[in-house]
Amino acid sequence: MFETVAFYLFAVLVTVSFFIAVTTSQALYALTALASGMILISGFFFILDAEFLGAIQIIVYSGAVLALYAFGMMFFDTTREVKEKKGNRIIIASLSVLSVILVVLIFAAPVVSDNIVANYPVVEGIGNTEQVGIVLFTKYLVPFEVAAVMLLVAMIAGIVLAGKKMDVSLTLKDDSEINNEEKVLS
Amino acid sequence: MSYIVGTLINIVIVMLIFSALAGLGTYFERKVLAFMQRRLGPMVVGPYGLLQIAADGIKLFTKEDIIPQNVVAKIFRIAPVITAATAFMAAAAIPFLPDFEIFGIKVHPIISDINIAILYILGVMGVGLYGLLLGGMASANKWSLISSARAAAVFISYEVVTGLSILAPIMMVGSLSLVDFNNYQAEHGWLVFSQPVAFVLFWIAAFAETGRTPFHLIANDHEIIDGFGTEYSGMRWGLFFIGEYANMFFISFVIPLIFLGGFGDGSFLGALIFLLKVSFFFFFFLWTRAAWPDIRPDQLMWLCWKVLMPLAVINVVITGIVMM
Amino acid sequence: MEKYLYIALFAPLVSSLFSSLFTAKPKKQFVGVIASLLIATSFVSSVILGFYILGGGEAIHVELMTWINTGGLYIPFGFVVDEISVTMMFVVTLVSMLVHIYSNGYMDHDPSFNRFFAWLSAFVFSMMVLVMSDNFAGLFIGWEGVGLCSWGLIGFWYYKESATWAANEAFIMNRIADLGMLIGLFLLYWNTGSLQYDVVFSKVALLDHSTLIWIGIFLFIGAMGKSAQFPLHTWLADAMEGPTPVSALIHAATMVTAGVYLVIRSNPLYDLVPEVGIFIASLGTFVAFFAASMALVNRDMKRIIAYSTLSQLGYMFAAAGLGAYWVALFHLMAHAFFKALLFLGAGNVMHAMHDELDPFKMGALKEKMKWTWIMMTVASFALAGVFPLAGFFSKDTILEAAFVDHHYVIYGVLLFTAALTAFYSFRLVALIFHGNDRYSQFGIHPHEAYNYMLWAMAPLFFFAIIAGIMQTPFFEMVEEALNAREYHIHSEAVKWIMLIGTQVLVIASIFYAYRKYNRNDITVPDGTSKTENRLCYKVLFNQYYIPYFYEEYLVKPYRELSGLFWKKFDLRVVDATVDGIAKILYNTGEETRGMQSGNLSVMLRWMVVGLVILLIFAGAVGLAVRYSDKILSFLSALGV
Amino acid sequence: MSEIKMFEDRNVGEGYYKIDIDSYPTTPWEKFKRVVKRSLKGELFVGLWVVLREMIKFNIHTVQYPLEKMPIGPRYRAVHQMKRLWESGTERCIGCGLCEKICISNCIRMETRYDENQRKEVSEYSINLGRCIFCGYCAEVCPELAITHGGEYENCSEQREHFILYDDMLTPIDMVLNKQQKEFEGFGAVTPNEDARLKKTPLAY
Amino acid sequence: MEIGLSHYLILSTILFGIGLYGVMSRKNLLMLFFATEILLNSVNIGFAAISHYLGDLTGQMFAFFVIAIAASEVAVGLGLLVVWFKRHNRIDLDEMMSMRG
Repeated sequence: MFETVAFYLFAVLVTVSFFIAVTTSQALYALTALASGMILISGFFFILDAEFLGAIQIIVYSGAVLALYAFGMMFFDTTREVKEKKGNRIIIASLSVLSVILVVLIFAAPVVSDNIVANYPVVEGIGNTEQVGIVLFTKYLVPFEVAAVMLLVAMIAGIVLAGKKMDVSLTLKDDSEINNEEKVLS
Repeated sequence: MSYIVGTLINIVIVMLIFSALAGLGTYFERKVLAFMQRRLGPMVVGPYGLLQIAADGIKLFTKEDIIPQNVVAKIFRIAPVITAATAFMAAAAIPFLPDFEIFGIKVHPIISDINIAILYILGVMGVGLYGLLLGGMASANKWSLISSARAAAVFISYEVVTGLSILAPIMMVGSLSLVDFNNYQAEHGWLVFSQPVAFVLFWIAAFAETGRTPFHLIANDHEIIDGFGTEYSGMRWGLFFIGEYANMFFISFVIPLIFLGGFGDGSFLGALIFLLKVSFFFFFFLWTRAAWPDIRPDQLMWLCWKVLMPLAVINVVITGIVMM
Repeated sequence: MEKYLYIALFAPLVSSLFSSLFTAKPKKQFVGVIASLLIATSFVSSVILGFYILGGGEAIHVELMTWINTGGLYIPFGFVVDEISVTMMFVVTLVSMLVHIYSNGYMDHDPSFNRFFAWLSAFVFSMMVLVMSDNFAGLFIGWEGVGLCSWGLIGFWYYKESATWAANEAFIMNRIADLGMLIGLFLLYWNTGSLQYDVVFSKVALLDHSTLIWIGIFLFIGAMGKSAQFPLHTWLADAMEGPTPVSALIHAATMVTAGVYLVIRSNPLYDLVPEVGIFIASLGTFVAFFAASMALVNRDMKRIIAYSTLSQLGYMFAAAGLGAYWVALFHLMAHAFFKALLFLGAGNVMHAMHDELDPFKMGALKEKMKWTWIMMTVASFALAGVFPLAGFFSKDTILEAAFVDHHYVIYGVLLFTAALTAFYSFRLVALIFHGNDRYSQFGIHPHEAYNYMLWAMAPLFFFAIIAGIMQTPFFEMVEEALNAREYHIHSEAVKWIMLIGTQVLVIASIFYAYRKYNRNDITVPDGTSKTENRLCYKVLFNQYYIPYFYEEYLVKPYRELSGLFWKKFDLRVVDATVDGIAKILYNTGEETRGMQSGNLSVMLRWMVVGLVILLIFAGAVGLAVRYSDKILSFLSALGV
Repeated sequence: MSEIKMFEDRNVGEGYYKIDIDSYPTTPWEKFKRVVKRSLKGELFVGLWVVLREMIKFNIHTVQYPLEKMPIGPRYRAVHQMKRLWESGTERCIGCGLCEKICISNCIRMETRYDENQRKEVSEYSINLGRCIFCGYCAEVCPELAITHGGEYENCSEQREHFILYDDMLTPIDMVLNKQQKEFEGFGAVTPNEDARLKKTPLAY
Repeated sequence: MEIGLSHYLILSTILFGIGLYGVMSRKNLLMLFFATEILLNSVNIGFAAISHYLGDLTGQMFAFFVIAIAASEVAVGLGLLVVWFKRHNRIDLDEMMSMRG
């Protein structure tokens, strides 16, 4: 009963949030809608007994990812409306719907069927966090480390990209020279 | 059904008490700061100025709610609510007192003992960032924008320290529930003795998370006017205020729960001492405001990334080695 | 014990990774120090393992983790420390440790100091993987690893044309040989279904004899490349372009002996195919003589030592081919000591002479470089096989093995080669250290190397002297693993005659070399003297014209053939076809260029279109598979 | 003591000493060391102790302002006053306009005319207290001691027009008659026996 | 009505569609990043749901790694975005034509 109510409530809220996020022309609306959507998604994780994942979702997305986005947005005038050329919305919408349906048909079909066996079955009686820890640090240790290294690399890349004076051209030539060359070549 | 009713009652009580406490907090702050500066503080409204809270409240509620022309109106309106709401959401996982029995009814002074309480509190307090962030960004005011940028930077940095410093106690306790923390400490002694570094780091980070004085740069009155709150007036501004003070109270509850033994074995004396500890931590927020200077944002970042975070990491590593 | 294994294996890797952090930085002394310390750690672990095995301990076999596990192929990262690998580990880590220490001084003024240590330690790690692996795949990885590191180290001074050329030559030659080795490995896997040593060797006895011969030959081709046996030998002499410590470590003591190690490691296989063994022994004998003869007249100090290395490798192969694996392994070990010592001494000389390599331009260095002189002289004695130094015990045992097995031709040639060895070694010593000084006219002021470089050489010096007494314990250690037997000549008299005869022969050639080159009237040859215009001198000096032959009859025809194909075939047939295809593609592109406007948004849309198409295709295939029986029956009903 | 040293210390009197200020840290490591040093020295805790001590002492010096007021010094420079002559009660201002000229925030406006006696008379005089910075130049420059600063500081108002007209500043005539007009005490002020003094030396006036 | 796996999958699909629509239609680079976040999150819901209904933790593990990937994507992507903005002063996808052949 509660689960049903909660599911539909969250589902509607998340869908609406994300829809606003992709359609609005106001960057702040998009950011807010996206953030609320991310936080609401953690609600699903709590319903699905993945408390740890839910908490991580909140912390990582709201605490880090979107805060970073917000931080990046401060470079731009966020109160101004985003001007975009309008493409052919119908084609885009139909394409996305089509691909989504296909994805579901192909990937979800075997999952819903019965012939799937759990590799790392959930053990009753111990908390989700502990289970996650056990599986993460035994079976998935190497991917975990790789992910850690990836994050480190991304962090360094982010620092280097944003920190260095990259507003000058990366090649030794400036833009006008490059443009001239392009003209000569073409 | 009784569970729902009990929880609802709990929620209402917590909301009411802490809304009132947030108001009282401002009164205490003014009084304590005044005493420390050899002043008297509010004295006129009511006996010893006690009704000042009511006066302020009336003022805030009746003041005109100004929405400036160039702001992003919807976000501008929502932002203060986020701050206040997340502050109260964080309270859901905090055991304010031990279970007790009154009039034959068993009372659980915790709204929901979820088993990832600490992560939940961290996360929700992190969400509280959005109030400041969005409020500042929507304000179309450069001071507000600077304040938002500072808020984002400070929160991102200090969440790292908070998380890392609290990791070592979590490793020792082996649970993320605050009730488990309390019980562990009742059995094994206070964590502050085994984890002094983590305690100090968490305390420092708590100052940053609540934006109190040594780190009072998000809404630094003398630098950037009132930061995110510059364009706000009336009750919207008041909501920011309530959020900040409620946050201070909740942090004051969390620190003793994690490090200072909480309410111990759950006796009446333990509860009393717990409240004393909480009061001390809240008082300390005010105390530092009177005594300490603010530091610059770059110093704050420096402190976080080059001093506190390495310390936290070393602490985690040492704890791990010792526990192995 | 396992932890010592891991330390021995991974300390060099750590060292390499650490040093490579600083490769883009100017010289940092601590990089060299730390690298040396880590390699020393590895050495200590190896010694501990060595004593453990020597004390009769069980072979240690560990599996670090699964590497490849697909279908029937299961290859772990497995490592084994048994009698053979522990010997190699001891040699490798000892020499590399000393070379690391030595390099701190030798590379002192080099701007790429840190990079040198990164490569050097990486080499040590690869070599450890090679010798410690418990399967052929791991051995191959190490094999290629040492090849790569050798490439990097030969071409260390990459701004020199000759160095890069030599590096590439070594690399390509080795790849040619590695092809053979790969075929051998594939054959092994095909026939035994595994690459684990124990599994493979337990199954080889069941295999077809001709298959075994092919496997033996192909594996040996790999060994030929790595150990620079004829006809793939040219790279080793050219590899002397690298820094001298590299020559000492890689091209004398460790990497080039990997081929010998492979043959020794595969002894159960080669035991079954004596024909291949005879071939190996013959080729080894030939190379021993062939290389020694080239060393007689060469005028490049490092090349002479390199040829001597080749010659000694020939000895090892001769022993291994004759089934005297333990003798080969023992000679490998002893040779590593004195050859590394020789090279390091040569490095000192080079350092003193400002990279001058022609011994005719030196002379009388013994006053200036007393310790280098002593060490190189003793090393040369050891190389020549003079009693009681290391070479005597190892080399004479090879001769005895050949004699006892009634391979008198091999014995004779090897004996003669021993005399040649003594001659060219002391020709070098005499030219460098004795006689009148000829360097001053080139304006060179030699000086002795740093003390710690000499100290680094001291252990090698020590082992070059006393390695002989290790023969008996060594034999007892490897007795079981290598199915070893002692070689006893039937009569005492013959034995003594042989011994003394050999010694006399060797000492005679030493005296001859001294008499000929320890004179004060030696001048720098300029191509005019009578000796130099003799045919045999020319043949030997030009390395039997083999590089010339390769250039003239392999490279040039290949190049011309390529040119012909380019003009006749490539341009007319292939290009026309390609152009035609290109035209079609070009026209297609012209039609669909709208896709490639460079607009990211458009590209994303096309990406989704592609995704949809792929999904439809996948769905169709899936459905077709799911309902294949019905479709088939439907088609058959249609009469298809 | 060398001359340079003396030159450098020329403004340093007895009882002063120079504080050793450490050079500002430049490298991160030095910064870190400074933080550690300061933390261990307990500068932060000294601050905490000081405020706590003051709190416990409860040594309060607050004046409950709207209810009790502090006496104001005679030279306090608050809202201006226009004085009258002691004897006749007529205005001292002779309309010379010096105050208007000298006012640096340009807040004094005056208009004069000749009265029936052909004496200058101030017809309009206003000081915009919203702009006045209470520098006191007007009082200083006035040759007649006509404009002075008074002690009235509670000048808040709901309308800007209340700042401020001549009539509000001019001493009421009955105060003059009752001898309640206070004079500015100090150099150049009118003394109580000014009348006698003037009569003795009329030229000085 | 009992909430089953298919409910979650359908929700996940709808969100994925929204994200895909955003990826294709938005011309602002920042908005494009937002849309990719939506894509990743919709997949996460699916993973968590499958994990729950199959009683297998693998799905949650994948969700963790997806979150990690999202985080690193933000770090690098935002860095690039800032660099691009510094150089060209706008972040419109239609302006990014340097890949034009």
